[in-house]
Amino acid sequence: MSTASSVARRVEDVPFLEREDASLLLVLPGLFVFSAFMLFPILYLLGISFTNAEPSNLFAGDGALSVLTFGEAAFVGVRNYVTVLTDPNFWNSFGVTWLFVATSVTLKITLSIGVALIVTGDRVRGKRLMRSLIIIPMGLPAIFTITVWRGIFSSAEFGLANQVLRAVGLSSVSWLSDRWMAFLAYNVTEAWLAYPFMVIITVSALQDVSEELHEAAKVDGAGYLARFLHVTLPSIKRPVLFASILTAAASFQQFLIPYVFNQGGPARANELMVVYGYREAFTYFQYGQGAAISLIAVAFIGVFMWLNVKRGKLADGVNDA
Amino acid sequence: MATVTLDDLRKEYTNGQIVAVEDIDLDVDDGEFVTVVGPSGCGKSTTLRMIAGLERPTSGRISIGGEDVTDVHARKRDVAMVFQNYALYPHKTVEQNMAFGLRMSTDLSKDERRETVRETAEMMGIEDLLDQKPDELSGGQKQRVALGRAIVRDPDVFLFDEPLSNLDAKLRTTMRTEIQRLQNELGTTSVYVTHDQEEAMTMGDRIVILNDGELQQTGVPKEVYDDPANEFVGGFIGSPSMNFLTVSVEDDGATTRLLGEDGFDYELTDERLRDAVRGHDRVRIGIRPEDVSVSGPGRNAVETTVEVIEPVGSDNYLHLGVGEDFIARVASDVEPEQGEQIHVAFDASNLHFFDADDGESLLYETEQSAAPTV
Amino acid sequence: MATVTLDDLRKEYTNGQIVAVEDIDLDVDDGEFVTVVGPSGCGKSTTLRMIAGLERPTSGRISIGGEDVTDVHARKRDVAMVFQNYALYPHKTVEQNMAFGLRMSTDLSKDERRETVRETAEMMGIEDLLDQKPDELSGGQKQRVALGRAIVRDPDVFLFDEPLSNLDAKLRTTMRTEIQRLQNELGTTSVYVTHDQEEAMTMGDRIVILNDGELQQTGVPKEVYDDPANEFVGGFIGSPSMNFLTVSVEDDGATTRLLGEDGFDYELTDERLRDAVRGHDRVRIGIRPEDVSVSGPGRNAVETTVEVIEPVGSDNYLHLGVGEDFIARVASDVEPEQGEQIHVAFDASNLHFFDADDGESLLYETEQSAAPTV
Amino acid sequence: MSLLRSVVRNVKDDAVGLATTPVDTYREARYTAEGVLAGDISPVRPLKSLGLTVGALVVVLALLFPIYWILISALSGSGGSIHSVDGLRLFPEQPSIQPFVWVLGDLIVPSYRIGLAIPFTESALVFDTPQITFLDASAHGVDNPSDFKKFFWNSLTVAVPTVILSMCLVVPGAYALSRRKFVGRRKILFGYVLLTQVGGGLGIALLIGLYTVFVQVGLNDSKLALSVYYAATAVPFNTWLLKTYMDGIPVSYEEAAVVDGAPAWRVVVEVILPLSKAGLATVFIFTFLTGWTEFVVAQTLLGTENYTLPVGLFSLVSEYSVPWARFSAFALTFASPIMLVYLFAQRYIEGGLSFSGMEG
Amino acid sequence: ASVQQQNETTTSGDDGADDTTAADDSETTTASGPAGTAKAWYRLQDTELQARKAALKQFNENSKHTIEGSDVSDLKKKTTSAIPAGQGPHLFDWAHDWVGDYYQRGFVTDRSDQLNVDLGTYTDAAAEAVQFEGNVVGLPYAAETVSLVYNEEMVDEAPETVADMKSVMDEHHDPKNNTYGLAYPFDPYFVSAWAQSFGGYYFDPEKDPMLGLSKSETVKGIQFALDNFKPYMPKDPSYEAQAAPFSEGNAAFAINGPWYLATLKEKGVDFGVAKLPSPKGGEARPLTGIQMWYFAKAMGEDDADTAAAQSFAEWYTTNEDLLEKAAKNQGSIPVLESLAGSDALPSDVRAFSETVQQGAPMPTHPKMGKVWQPLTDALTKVFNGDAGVEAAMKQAEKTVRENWE
Ligand SMILES: Nc1ncnc2c1ncn2[C@@H]1O[C@H](COP(=O)(O)OP(=O)(O)OP(=O)(O)O)[C@@H](O)[C@H]1O
Ligand SMILES: Nc1ncnc2c1ncn2[C@@H]1O[C@H](COP(=O)(O)OP(=O)(O)OP(=O)(O)O)[C@@H](O)[C@H]1O
Ligand SMILES: [Mg+2]
Ligand SMILES: [Mg+2]
Repeated sequence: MSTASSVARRVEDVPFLEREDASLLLVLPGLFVFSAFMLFPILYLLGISFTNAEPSNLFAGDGALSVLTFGEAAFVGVRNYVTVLTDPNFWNSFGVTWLFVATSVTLKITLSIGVALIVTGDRVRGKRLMRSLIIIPMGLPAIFTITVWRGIFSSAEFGLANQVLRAVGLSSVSWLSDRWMAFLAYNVTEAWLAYPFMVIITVSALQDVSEELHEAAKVDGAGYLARFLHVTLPSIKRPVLFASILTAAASFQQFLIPYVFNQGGPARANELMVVYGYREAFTYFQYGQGAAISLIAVAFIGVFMWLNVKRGKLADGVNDA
Repeated sequence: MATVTLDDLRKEYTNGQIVAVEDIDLDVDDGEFVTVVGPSGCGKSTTLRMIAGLERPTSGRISIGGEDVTDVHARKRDVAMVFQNYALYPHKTVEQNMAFGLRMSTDLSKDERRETVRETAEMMGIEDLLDQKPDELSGGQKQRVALGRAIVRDPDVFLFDEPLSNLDAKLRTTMRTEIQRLQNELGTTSVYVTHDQEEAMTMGDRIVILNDGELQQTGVPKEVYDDPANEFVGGFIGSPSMNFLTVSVEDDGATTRLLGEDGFDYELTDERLRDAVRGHDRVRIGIRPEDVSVSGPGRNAVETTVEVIEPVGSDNYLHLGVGEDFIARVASDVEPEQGEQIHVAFDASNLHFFDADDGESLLYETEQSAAPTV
Repeated sequence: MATVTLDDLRKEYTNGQIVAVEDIDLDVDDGEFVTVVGPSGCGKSTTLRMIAGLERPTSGRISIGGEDVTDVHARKRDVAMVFQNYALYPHKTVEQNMAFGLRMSTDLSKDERRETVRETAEMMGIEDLLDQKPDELSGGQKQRVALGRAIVRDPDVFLFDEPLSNLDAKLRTTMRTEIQRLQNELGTTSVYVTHDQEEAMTMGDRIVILNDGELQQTGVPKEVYDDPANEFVGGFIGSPSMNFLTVSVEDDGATTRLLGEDGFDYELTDERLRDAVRGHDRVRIGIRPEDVSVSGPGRNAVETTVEVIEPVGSDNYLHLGVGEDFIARVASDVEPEQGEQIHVAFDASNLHFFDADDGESLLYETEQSAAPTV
Repeated sequence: MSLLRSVVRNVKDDAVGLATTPVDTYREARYTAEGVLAGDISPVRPLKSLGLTVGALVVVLALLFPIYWILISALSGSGGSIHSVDGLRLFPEQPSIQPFVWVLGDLIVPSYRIGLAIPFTESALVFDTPQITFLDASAHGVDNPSDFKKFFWNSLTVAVPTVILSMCLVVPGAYALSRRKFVGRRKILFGYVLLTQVGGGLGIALLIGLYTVFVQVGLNDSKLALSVYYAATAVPFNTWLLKTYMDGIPVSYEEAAVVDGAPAWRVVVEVILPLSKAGLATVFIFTFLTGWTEFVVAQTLLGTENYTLPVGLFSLVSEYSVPWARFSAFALTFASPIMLVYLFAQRYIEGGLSFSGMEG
Repeated sequence: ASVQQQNETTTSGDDGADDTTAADDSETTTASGPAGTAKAWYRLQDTELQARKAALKQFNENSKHTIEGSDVSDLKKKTTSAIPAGQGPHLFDWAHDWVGDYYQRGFVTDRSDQLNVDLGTYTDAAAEAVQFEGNVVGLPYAAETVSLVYNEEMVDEAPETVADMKSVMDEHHDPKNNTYGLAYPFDPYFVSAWAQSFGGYYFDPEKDPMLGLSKSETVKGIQFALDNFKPYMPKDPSYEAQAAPFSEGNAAFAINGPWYLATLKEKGVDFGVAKLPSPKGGEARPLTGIQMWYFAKAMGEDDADTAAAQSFAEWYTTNEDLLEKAAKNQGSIPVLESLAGSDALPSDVRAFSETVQQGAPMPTHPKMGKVWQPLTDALTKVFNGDAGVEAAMKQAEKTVRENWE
């Protein structure tokens, strides 16, 4: 349908709001506010990534205009990007970040589906109450929870994790001083932080799984596992996939866990990308370089999301044939 | 292939507050095609699902092929079920859908499965669809695939839960014949649930009528049609429905007259019928629409008004002013005017009598089959 | 109350790739009840939705009450529509559901609305349900409420889109009568879409048959039944379907013989029929099942095998070995054995002839109504 | 309004449902027991149910153990710490609710004087409302209670405008994206999905830019500006979420309303919105949570007077020491309203997140 | 000069009078200007916070000026973003290690010419600490450093030498039963006492090379700390994990600062504070911090608000009564010459005070800012056993140099 002619045809006496293209006006306020607060800062960040911005020069100058000139910061071209991209620490953080995304997402999905299956089980009583309890972590501020987990994973013999290990007869572990143990600790904490959201989505998805399909599979002779693989899993695939994509992005941008735990340590070994950026930018207040790192991170996560959204067809609606 | 026996089967829901199925006894012979029919909520699906093992009976036993399977899990029973909404696995191709049961319940190799599926698909005429997903199929094709999926497993028993109710009228008749043809060919014991009495009548070797969780009557379709055990069965089987009239019985020893509203006056002469109504003050008469004929005035002819004429092409339905909703099915060339006064007559042999209180047939020979429990 | 006129109405989807409705012309008289019937996907709903204003025609005009409403928004047209799945607002009570249209399209005060709703509810026998939510209603009750919601607005035109297809067989017949009664009472122009030919036949003052987006035939139900414009209409209307046979025409000037497979041999004597088939090598004969009678051997009697007997209670359907699927509807006391050889006969006046190539009727009087476009 | 009423009713139903759960459970148990005794029900089944329930409970408790552990330290008086040297403890050694009292401070409704002038007379009725004391902190030995109430108020005044504002932005957008076709629709939708997470997680990186902008415009330390910011960040995800939900509402309801003569805006108000209840509730909770729990931006932008709860919570932590008991008590008090709200909104949220429309 | 006098009068005068006199005094010093309002930021623990609030109240009640105090979390981030944006406070309270950096960045302002107090009022170290290249950017009020804390129930007498200390630790260290010899957060600040014991240093702008991380003396000191203390500590070097065992009475020793005492008192641990023990062949020389009120950029202009801020800073840092109370209640180590080392101070504070004497103030040079992080990383590595001390320090030094560029 050619848009131009259909618009022309409808102009006549049709009430304004009923014109389809006028509906754009309904989306615009949200789009505008969002752009003002998110896109503008991104552009601003882009701007300062080409300067040697520091607090002292960036905030100099008066009036709103100085926002646009980045205070008195000087243009340095792509120097910041070169610095970042030639820094071995950056590439380490790059690798660790993707590894973290892969492992933590796997863990999160497994945990959430497991928990969701448990709290929707046919034979389980008090499911609703359990489901309400299970989301408590969502209501606590992440920074608090992470501080607590930091305590749990204390390398000290009396850290909770070590106490549990000792209670079952294992020896204690130097959680945060060992690279992979620290990495494991990040994963566990991340999974714990993210599971409520994932569980809610999975539970909702599970409730929509057709009972009839399960019955068909039962009659076909499928056991619990086969039914899970052939009926449940395919049916919840899309919502779970969606949740996974979101949560993958969250993992990619995880900052607080590594930072609070051991500042991406031990000795920068587990610096996730955002932590790397933060340390580079804020320890020495190199805003320009920090901006460059952020934008590189944004670019990666952007491409990642873009691929997922495309492949997962998340932007398709019901009325897009 | 096997027999199916239900023994005092009972199912309660919500801690006994809802009795979905009440003490049903039923024997299905090997290779028999039994249709179960009844109004919505009468417990048809519940019964079927208990046979499949999807619901556990509250009490009573189920045997398949002589073996008590009451405590056997659904997946261990060798039954196949066709669901109302087809329940095809949406993410699997037709072939995978059909092969799934084989994969789960047999040890066949991949190639053997493939072979079996292909054979069945050819039999069902869906060999071209094997690579498609259920979404891409029309209703009739889906239905065929669902049947194919059941058939390919070559089970002891087929269970059908209103498999045709999502299809349109034309397709329904086509599929109906198809299912019958298949069952004839395969000879597999089948239990077929439907709420459509015509489907039940035409398809079943034997028909089982349920109401309110209770068994009303079982029998060969024609017998049930001709000799309903109670008013419910009489009214439920046959379309348009049997007409009912409440009449008072006036028996002076010599003659028995049935008197009703709207000038209904009928004299019984047949001794068997007189015996049946004797001793009752009031009885319910049932007359099937096709047994009502337009006649001239005469003895036992009732004069009445034609309220509506419904032409259905092959016949005309006359809605008459007798009783509540009295329909006569007449040939399509009998076309009285709306509002015309006509006389209608019916043969005494076509009358059915029911107890005015409990609806039990006064003619039904109880020895015919197991006594219903009402 | 008003007339509805469709003028060369056409609807294309996906940039003209799908033609859902192709140049339909139709006049619905004031107060007439027109049923639109056709197989799934033939464009019934699309047509109805264009009348309602929910779809914009690609070309052509729509008038209601003589006024061109093609460019008038749905909410400004004074029509009421009953949807297949009722579309009752689940969050509103029955009363609010019914009052909604009044609130939107009239200036009635709250009390007046209440009054009007109450009256209509009484007329529909749902006055006790007014405070309930749609969830709490049974299928039939929902259907009544949906009707009530349409009626209460007292619109120019009622539009029904398969309003009964979600109900079970029994309820469907009840509601069918109810809708007819209401329409008789109110006299509102109505367009009723269904895929069930029986519904279309019994309910419509006039019946419109669509196929593939094209109008096949319009006419009084009986006329359409007796004189289908083409093979499609013949086969679509009537249940069981009309039987079709392809025969070759042997005309030696004196006699005209129709020869088919399976020993089919029929001699035409009627001049009108002979005229009709003359000039064709091959024609398609259509015979309705009820016009086939079991006879003794004789001229024009065809000998055949009984393949299946389907008892439906009132009648028996005999599936015969003539042609592809040949059915005879016989009285329920005619009970040949399966596999038995019988002779069947049919009256020449009951034969229909169609062009073997394009399916057009060779007998249909074209002056009867607007010529179909096929 | 009717929306509100129905929400209230549902909450009431839920409360009743919750209250009657034990009764139902008892009834079921009795029925099962009778069945078992009568031999109708094999005893294995209820045992299996029991076993599975216990198993589920164990999993739930394991997941929640960290919370419980926090609770223990919150109940351990000032001595509580999560770095306790003594072995695993399942109960606080010297239980004390003092930390909670410290968090809440005095809960005293002071006495008010209400004067009601009686019309047409010179006289007036004067009431003194009694002083109502729910909690008197000093009675528990807490002299300097936390600023929880102040923070709470601040959080509320941030979260509520956030919710209102984001609703205003999200609902029309979601409706248009779900039901209308217009230029750029797919692109916008795509952008939104893309940005759901990119936007949210950028918080820290964007802080510099954001802060500069806020300062230059003179909007830092404004709770309202913060709300606007939160609302802005909430737009993409929630719009998309609500849109997906609305996709699942059958078009025929809308068509029925149009045929009934309703103009577009009434269709939305009378039909679409009430039917989107679950989606709206989900968006409501999510946006509320944004305003309620966000820490980093709030800390950067707000001055001490305007600290919200998370910032207030974190201001308890000083460079070297964490007062664990108070910290935990504060955090748990902070989280409790959300838990409560969730308990009642659960079925909506689960419905609102089911992506029924996604199975396109 | 008048302040000096006032101090004498207050020390000799009785309690009742000093509040008013002090207030009168501040009135007189700024008598010429109008009343001003100034913002002061700080980041304090609960007990200190109460005292701070009381002090503010006292000042505001007795002065025409008003100081609005705020407890600001993450003071560093907050000041670096707010001050350049013109949103910052007049005064903020922090240790002196930001002096050089902030001065260079223009976050703080030199008020040496406008001061009404003589820097001689404070200890030399403190007076030194508040200056950068001759600019006075704030006034000091307390010192802090780490010292030895011991559990009096386990340890009879504070050890003089590390060797003595080791034998006591040996006796008590038993992680299986949840007791430890020592609780000691292992980070550059805490470890500095040993790193500098044998002549090593982290960074000293006066020395050559300025960066002493990989000097053999420094390496030796760190190795010493590692060898002698690590075996007796819980395995988690972080502050919190180290603070807990001692405060619960499960460790014989702790090495920690005065801020730790409040916790210990709260938990009822019977503790004593002593000078750090000496290593063989050296002397413990911890880095010390000076708590000070910084003159923020907002004080660059000579207006009433600046006057208010300055008068508060002067009043606060010279008010003996206030500082003495702080010493008593919060273990704060006064740097007012007249109080430092005074017998009136509680014994723990005196012990800390002695350690401060042994120690060296943290460098104020801006380059120091870039030393901490790499050094922390290096210490973590060596504590975890991931690298030898020398290698780790070399690596850290390299990183620092790179960052300096
Ligand atoms: N899971 C259940 N919980 C409670 N009651 C149930 C349950 N399943 C069925 N029932 C009740 O049991 C009765 C029989 O239901 P059933 O589904 O067997 O009827 P049906 O004959 O199949 O009806 P339909 O023709 O509508 O499918 C009904 O009253 C129904 O409400
Ligand atoms: N929105 C649409 N976009 C594209 N094609 C459509 C659309 N709506 C209908 N069609 C197509 O138009 C044709 C007619 O559809 P319509 O819904 O009118 O059929 P129908 O006769 O009502 O069928 P049914 O009995 O199944 O309801 C079909 O081929 C259908 O696929
Ligand atoms: Mg059923
Ligand atoms: Mg349709």
